[in-house]
Amino acid sequence: MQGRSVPGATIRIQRDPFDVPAETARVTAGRADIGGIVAFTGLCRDEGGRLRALELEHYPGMAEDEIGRVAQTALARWPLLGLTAIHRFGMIAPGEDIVLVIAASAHRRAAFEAADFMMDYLKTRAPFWKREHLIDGTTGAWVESKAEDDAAAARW
Amino acid sequence: MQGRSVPGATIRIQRDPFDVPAETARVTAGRADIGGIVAFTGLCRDEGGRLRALELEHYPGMAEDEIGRVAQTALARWPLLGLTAIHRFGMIAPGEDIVLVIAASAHRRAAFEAADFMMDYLKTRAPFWKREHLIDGTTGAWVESKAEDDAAAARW
Amino acid sequence: MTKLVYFAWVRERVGKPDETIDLPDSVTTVAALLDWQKTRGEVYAHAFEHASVIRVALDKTHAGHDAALGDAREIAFFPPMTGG
Amino acid sequence: MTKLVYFAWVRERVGKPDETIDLPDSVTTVAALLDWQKTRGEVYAHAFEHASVIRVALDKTHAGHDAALGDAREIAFFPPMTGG
Repeated sequence: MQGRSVPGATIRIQRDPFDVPAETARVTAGRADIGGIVAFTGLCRDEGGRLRALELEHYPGMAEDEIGRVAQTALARWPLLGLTAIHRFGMIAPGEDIVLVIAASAHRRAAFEAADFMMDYLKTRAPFWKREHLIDGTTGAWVESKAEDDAAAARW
Repeated sequence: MQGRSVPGATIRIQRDPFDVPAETARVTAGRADIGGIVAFTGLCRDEGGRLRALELEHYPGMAEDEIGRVAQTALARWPLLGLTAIHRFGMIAPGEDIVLVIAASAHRRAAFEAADFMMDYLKTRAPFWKREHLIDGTTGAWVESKAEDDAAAARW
Repeated sequence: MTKLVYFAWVRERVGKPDETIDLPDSVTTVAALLDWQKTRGEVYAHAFEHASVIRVALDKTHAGHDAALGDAREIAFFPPMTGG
Repeated sequence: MTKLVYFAWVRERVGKPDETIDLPDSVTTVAALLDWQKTRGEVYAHAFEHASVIRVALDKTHAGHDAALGDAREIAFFPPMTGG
């Protein structure tokens, strides 16, 4: 597990699964000024039963730095009371979690927008690459980036 | 605890706290076609230490019906693989949860939009009314509805 | 007989959560019902003073002030909602 | 000496995760570096064939193809990201 220090945010890149309730509790612990929390969890789909696992390659160091930069942008843009981004790497089985973003604020709008923004920017800027490993034993191609992800990030 | 039957959704109005991890697990159990889950939790703020509790009055029967109607609209509009809305009533202390919306889909955009939509519509259409009970022992006025909530709902 | 139910400050001003009454035949719309409530004495005149902000539900379904009452058996009166 | 690092299909085509080399003095921009990589033999010619889609990071920060290399010590080459 590697960490990066961004004041007001928790950023981690890790091989192991994460614990959503524990991460949520870390955001809310000891405070009563939060009015809304949005937690986004991205999961590995089985692609209609074709997929055995997703392999997630990442660029150590830059992954933390880049997610930290995105988090700093979110913290500057919305009045957040908590922000967490955790991204896994390695082999991930269908049904398992891949990525977690938690955003907390006094009001729901900021929490929704910040979590949505974080995911759009994670998708297009964090140095992670996915490859499919199939049930039939073959290794699929690297997943291609989607124009819709670029379009989503361009909304902000 | 009261329930309402909307196929594809879990709707509950209850006095007791809810269990976010258990509700999330109920959505994901036994399936591997979900790519993204958005969980929104609305909490009771202490309003800078002024607040002892929020009192939430509701219209039994209509609350379930109205949230069910909003859920049916969301299910028709986005390709959801899971949708949960739980709203508490009664006396709620600062830091406690008030409302939970979970939306799951193959892709994150539908999950974000459906959860955001559900909250905007819950706020403006579900028959709940809040009153503040203050630390100094007085009962505050009924909370007034906000124009920004109507504006948020009008986005959809 | 029609059941009228009240919530939040409407309930507090009326002084009871519900009542069952016969509506006059002339009261056939939500707007007419709100006007009629004002005529039922001081308490009701006060409760329904700002009728334009009061929301109404017919048999647990939101209804505009221009809606016909139809054969609604339960009519609810309440302020704009503040849940969530 | 500059460390070049490769990820995903760029890494697979180049055949190694990284290498440390001396860049020619004439290579001062990302675009020039991508062009130069193509001249380093068949393997590199294939890996950098579609250079326009390859993303570059200078010392772990995204850089456009028009960026100057400056005194970057680690230069990374990779396809568009597909995390999240």
